[in-house]
Amino acid sequence: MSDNKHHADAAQSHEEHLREKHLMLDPLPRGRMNEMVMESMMEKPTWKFWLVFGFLAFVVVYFLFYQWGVLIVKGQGEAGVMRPDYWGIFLVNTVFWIGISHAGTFISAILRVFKAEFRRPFTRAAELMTTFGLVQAGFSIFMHMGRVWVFYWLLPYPNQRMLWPNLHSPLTWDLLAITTYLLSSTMYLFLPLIPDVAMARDRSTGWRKNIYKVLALGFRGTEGEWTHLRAAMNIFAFAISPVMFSVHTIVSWDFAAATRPGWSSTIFGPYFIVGALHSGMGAAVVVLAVIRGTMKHMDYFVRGEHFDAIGKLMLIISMAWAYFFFNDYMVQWYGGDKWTQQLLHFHEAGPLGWMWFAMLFTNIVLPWAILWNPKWRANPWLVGFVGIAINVGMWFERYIIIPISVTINRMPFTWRMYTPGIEVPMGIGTVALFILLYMAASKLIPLIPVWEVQEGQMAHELKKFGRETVVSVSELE
Amino acid sequence: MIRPEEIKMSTEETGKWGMVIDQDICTGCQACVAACAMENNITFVGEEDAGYGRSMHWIRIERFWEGEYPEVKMTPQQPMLCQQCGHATCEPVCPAFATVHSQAEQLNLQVYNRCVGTRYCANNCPYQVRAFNWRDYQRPEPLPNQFNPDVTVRRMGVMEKCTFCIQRIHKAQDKAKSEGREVMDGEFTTACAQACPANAIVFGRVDNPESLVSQLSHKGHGVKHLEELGTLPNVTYFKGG
Amino acid sequence: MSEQFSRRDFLKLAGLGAATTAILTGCGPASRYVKREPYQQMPEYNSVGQSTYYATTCRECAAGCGLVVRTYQGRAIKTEGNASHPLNLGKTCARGQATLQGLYNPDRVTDPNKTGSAMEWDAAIQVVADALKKYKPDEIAFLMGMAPDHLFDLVTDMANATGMNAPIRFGALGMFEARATLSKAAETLFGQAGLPFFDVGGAQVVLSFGANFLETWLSPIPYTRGFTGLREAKTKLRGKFVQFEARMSATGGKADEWVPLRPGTEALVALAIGQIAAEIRGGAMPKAFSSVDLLDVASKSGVKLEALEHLGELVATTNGVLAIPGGPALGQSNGLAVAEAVLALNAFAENIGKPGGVYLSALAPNQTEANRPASAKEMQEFVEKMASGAFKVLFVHGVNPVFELPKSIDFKSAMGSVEQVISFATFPDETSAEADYIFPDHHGLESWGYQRVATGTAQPVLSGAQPVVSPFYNTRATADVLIAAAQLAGGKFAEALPYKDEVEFLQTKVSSLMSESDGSFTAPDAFTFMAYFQQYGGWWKNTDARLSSGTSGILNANISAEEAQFAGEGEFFFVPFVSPTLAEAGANKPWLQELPDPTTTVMWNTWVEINPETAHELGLHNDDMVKVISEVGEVQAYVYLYPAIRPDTIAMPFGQGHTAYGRYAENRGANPANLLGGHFNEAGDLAFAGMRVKIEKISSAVSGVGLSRMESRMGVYGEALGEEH
Amino acid sequence: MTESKVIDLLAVFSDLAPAADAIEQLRALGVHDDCMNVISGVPVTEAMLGRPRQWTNVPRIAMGGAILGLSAGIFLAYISPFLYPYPIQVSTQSFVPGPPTAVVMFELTMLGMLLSTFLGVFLDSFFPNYRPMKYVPEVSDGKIAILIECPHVDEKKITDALNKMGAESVKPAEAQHL
Amino acid sequence: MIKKFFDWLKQPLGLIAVGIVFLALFSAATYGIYTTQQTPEQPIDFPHNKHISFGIQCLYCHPGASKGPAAGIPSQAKCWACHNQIVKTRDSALLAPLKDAVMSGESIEWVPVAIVPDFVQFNHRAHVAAGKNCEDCHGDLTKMTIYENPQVFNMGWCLNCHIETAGDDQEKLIKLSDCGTCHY
Repeated sequence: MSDNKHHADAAQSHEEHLREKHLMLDPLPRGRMNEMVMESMMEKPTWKFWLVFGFLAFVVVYFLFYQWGVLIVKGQGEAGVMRPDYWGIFLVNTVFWIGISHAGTFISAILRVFKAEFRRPFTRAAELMTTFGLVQAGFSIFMHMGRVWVFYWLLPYPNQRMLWPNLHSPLTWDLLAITTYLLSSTMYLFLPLIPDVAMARDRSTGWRKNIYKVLALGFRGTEGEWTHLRAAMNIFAFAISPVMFSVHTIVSWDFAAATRPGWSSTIFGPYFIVGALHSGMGAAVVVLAVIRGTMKHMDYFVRGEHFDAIGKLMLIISMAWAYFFFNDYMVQWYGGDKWTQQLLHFHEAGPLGWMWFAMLFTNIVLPWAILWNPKWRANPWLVGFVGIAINVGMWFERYIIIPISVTINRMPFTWRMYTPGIEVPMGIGTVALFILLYMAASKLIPLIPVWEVQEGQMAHELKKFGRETVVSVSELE
Repeated sequence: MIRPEEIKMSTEETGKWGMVIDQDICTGCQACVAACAMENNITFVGEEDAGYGRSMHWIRIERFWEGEYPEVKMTPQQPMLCQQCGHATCEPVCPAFATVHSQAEQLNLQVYNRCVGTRYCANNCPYQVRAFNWRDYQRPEPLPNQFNPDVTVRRMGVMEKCTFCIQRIHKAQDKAKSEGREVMDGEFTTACAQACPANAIVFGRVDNPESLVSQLSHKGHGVKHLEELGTLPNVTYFKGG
Repeated sequence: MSEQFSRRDFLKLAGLGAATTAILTGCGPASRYVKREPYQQMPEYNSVGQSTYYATTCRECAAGCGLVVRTYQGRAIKTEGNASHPLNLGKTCARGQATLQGLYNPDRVTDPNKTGSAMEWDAAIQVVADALKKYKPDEIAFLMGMAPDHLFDLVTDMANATGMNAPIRFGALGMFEARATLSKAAETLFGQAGLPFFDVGGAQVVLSFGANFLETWLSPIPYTRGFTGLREAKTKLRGKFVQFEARMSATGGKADEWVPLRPGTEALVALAIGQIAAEIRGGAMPKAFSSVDLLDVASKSGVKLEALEHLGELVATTNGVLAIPGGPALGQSNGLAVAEAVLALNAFAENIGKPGGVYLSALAPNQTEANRPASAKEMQEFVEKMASGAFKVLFVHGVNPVFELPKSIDFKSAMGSVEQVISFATFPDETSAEADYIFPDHHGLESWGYQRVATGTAQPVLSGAQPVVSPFYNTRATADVLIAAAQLAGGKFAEALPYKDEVEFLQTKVSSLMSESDGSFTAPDAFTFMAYFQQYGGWWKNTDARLSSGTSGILNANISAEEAQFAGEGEFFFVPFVSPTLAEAGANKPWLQELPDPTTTVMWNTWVEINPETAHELGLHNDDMVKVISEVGEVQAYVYLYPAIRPDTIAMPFGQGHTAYGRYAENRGANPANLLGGHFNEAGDLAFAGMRVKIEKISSAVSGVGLSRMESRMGVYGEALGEEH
Repeated sequence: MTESKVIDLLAVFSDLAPAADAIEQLRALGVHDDCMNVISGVPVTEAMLGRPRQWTNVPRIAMGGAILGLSAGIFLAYISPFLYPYPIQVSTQSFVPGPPTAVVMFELTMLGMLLSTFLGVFLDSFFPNYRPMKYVPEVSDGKIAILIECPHVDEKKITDALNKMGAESVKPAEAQHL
Repeated sequence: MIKKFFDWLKQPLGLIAVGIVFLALFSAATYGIYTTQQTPEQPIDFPHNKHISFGIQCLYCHPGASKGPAAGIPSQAKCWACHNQIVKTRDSALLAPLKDAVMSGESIEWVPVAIVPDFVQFNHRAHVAAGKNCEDCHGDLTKMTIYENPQVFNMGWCLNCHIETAGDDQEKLIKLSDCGTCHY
């Protein structure tokens, strides 16, 4: 009997443990969850929030917009670009931000397609990263243009000059792909937001109500509305994934299509995609850790299990990245081309060789060393730290691929080291704008898709198989 | 309106205008560089920018060293300018069609007013001969008086490069046409070739087997730089020695 | 074009300039706000939209190349070589190309002025006339540029008629070329002073002892053409070129063999090669070669005996050997001996007056004897006279002695002892800054004139100059000023210059050539002759007038086989050389500043060349700031680790280090003339390469500060690329 | 006049099961499926409530958009190079570059499809719609509301039935500003 | 405060104010564009039509058109040579600026109207040689006083004519439509 009781107690505590650990097994009434999300959003910002917000606003205004004005008036000479480094940090940042933006789509589209349930509470947070990251990428690419005021020449529109954009140019493909991606990821952010905004509409007053009213578009939650929404989200989840892959592949073609040592590599497409996911997942955990640490009630929605799950993904992606990196390196090295040899040697032993090694450390060694352990993996701050390290490493990777690699070309008479100028404050400005947008968003829209969480909680239950209690998920759709 | 099948691709022929540069007699005196700058309204950029790789030279003279003192030697000077490739890597990558292949003259054109400044072309040029207007370099009055009215003065944010003195080509063609004849070999030449005290640069029609430049370029030991990339350059170098 | 047309007749250029610079693309026609002004009266030479071409003479150095300047609506657009001019045959050097940047330079002297305050030309002429009247003729001195031009003739006429001091011509280029030494050595060879002419193009083997003939030596374009002939002539094999010098010059860079001998041993090496060659060829050993001991030469010069033997064999067994002395080899205490020893090699090779050999340059058409510019020693005497107060008034034209003379010859303080210094500078240089008055002459492209071609071509050439544009500023031709002042001063002065203006003077001088035979053109009357003279860019004879009969006595002369003496203390021999792109007067032209130096590719600055091994021992790196200290002074410059210089030698270019001379030149780089002491060779030339110096490190290289180079230090020297695999 | 004959009732249930039962009951009471509408805070499938399948045009609109996008891509890739009055040649590549056309067509197809999917939601759901609508805010707190359109005469009958089925409240729905 | 302002804006007077501000901005922008397309004011109201009616050929005053890139403006001496002999124009107030300019040696500042941007290399000679008449581009000057452009000189307009001229001749089309024909 006592044995039985003991078993029962054990089963009881195991169940409790599971419930504690898994958000999906720890349901709260929908109204309570709504309340929590609304509170976290409408909580009166502390002076610390305003301090950070004000500081970032200043950084954005001064470092990003004012300096951009300076750049436009005084020319690209304000930046560190020159012969042969015609491309500098602006494009590093472009690739970096596009990379960051990949995480959102990956989490909310691919994980949705594969019904990975742990995605539910943070699809919104990840999607926001996509959109805000793409804004920074767009800014960075326009900063790079010598005559940004004629950017519209790149768009296909009938004109008296009878000129159309050059479809031979990878940059034109890039423009098409990034536009497609920015538009579709913004739409994909907005669609699942509608029910949550409707919820916020129902629970708010004053100016907020007006905003949410407009944003909710009159959504009530009728069967028809849900059906259309679900159908659309299904289409998006399947269709936006290839768009995401195409974007970074095309970005990689900007480099791979060029006649340059170190760049003409057929593996750049997948290599860039994996790199993008690497930095994107890294950024996602940082964002989650910060949200969990700073916002009210978020420890309910974002839990160790989520860090554990993303941690596993990060580990796998890190391995994939290592594989692609080595693959690229191996073939470049084996090719034995004089200039490629010089370039590889320059990467490792040149003045910025430390960056090459730091990249390998933060992108491979550190994730592997930390993320293998489930306990460590569940620690938000530790995983967040790895995320930051990976992002630094991935920024280094792009820095190595762009300004460091273009230093070495087939005309040794022109080789020259790149020293960044105005790019640095402007790059910091994009980071600040990203955080600023995120901070504003966290106060304006529900960061947790409550209806998705509730849907998940409805689907999850504990089921007994003999003496074992396991988690079981029903397919509601 | 266009019938692509009737348009000859430049791979099908040798190109039209070409240059032969004899490195054995090039003394590196920089006369060509100065002549080019004066003819083409090229701006000077000042010490700091010039030292940082932002000089606007359309032609530069490269020299390397061989051996260690006392057996040290300067390698033959190598004037490097736009090779006017038949299969140019700079052209397809411009998103705005600012650098296109001239069907009429078989040159790589740079249309300054169309340039938006992505600098992809320069990045993709294996010869690194494109110059970008990094700033609005001002030439104080009255220096602008010497501007050549036949050449656009470029401003900030556009790419530029050697044009094989296309303004001279057009002028010679215009003159020949007004006189009802063809342009003769040696009737005109580029600014660099005209100035070169050593006569190391010869310019002319490579598709005319009678011209001096094609006779020289077929002399046998001429090389085309980075020919292995398949860029079909139109400048032939003689290393000599 | 005559000067009666005022500036108003030409298009106002400001508007056009704005039109050309204002390019707002994609916003419709940008030049909407432009104004255009018609000619008051269309000049006959002008046709709308058409360029007009004028033949004139380049004034950037004293060589006298013919130019054809393209002008468009009153603006000079481009200079090209005059294809029919026998000296340069249509070619130009970089300085000739950049001459327009002098013409349209933003820092020119715009008005006559007295220490900065503008004055009227009438008053200015009165000042000159007063000076001529007030002082005794022998208290009046003229210092002029190196070019033997019409102004020199005019002042010489004036001096001859009035007893005024004969004008002195000087230029730093002449100093660094050691023209006096060459002239003296030529006298030994040909029995007649003058500049030797080396037919590089016709030779098969060229041995150059320090001569930087591919840079800016005597007449750069003909020598470069000669080099092309040496390498490319269809009738012979590719010629061989050996250069002997301690620091590889741009010329040495083209050599097939570069022999880095110890400075001061050029004469020994030349004689040793002669001795070996004579031995191989057999027969009597010429006296000139007999005095050297080969082993001794090898040890002193640092050239291995085998190398000497190989060179001697080359000289003995090849037809068409040509030996050229020049550059730093002559600027040493034994410079004359070097010149004689090298010329003796030519005598041994029996090439005197033969194709591929040595000639004496032809005299210019209206010249009776070679008239070389003053040597440094003569300048020293001149400055001493200035300092002693012997001159009360000094006219300076076309030269910048404060900048160009070595520090030991203190022109600046000597100017203080002259009551009145009147400068005719077109550009505010160091000398005119110290002058009492500046009465600016036109720029070379705005002025009339002619210039004798001293060397470089077989034919006697009088190169013609004419204004290609009307004067841009309120300047006046110095000849006109002098003529007007002489009329005003009256007396002998008025009699000496009985001309209405400069053009009449030129006509008088030039039309005297009408009677000469074999001219490039003939004309029925003086006016037509003058017109042709302008049109063709000069007058020249169609015959080879080089002196080709040498006395072979030089082989039996006693040539001193001593090493050169070096002044001062220090571990380094010091080789100053003239920057090939800037020369002495190019620093004010921004595009010349931006031309990379042919050897180091440095732009806009001065550097000190040090052998990398030596630098390593001294702990010096590229772009370290060092102080170079000689017995008379010190200068600071950045270090350039130059792989082709002897470990015991350092070198510096001359051309920068201006304290005045416009925004592009001022306070830029260093002037090695500030290191040069007053030591001369037997011919009176400055022993500029005969000094020893010390160097001291001032500061280490800072990232981002240092020499602007065209070359990549990574790509060319492998710097910062890490260790090799 | 006819309006007065028809009344909208709004019944709020706290859970799925009673709501499903209520729907069945309503059907039994003669309320046609078309006269019912369920409002929920989470997507509830039709099967759960035993409701007929909802028709959605979104996939069709998406397909249409994809075709439009593809046409735009084909236009850009294959037609625009011939709209130049003059041959613009870059390098030796043909006027219509081969592989890049795939890129252009792919991107524009996707753009067209996704844009029209998004637009499809708007069209199908009549978004945006800011007119007064029949609604209870409790729905977003997880309640299930059933909107019933019934003849005035049946109001009492249906209300009673729904109350019996466990409805938290049944009252005539009034359109209100959301 | 802000709310009050917005409330005020919502009432009719506020809407009118918004409308006025919008109209003002719009018309300012329109005017700005309009001015760039207007015939500028010239120092002398030069009547092209009168000169033509006297039978003066275009090339008499603008001879450069048949020889080279620029048509040119006649020199003041050329103007005055005729006008000086005609009593009516010698002392005409309209021509006072010309007389002043000739007497003082100052230049009249004309404002060029038929201009192309600086990055377009235009050559009159080639166009005249190809059989183009002045009026084909410059319009019917018998009906103009001060010259005004009959159309906007933009690239599309140039190209249209080039293509028409080339017709079916592919070689000519290539030459006439090459970017490098006008832009370098």
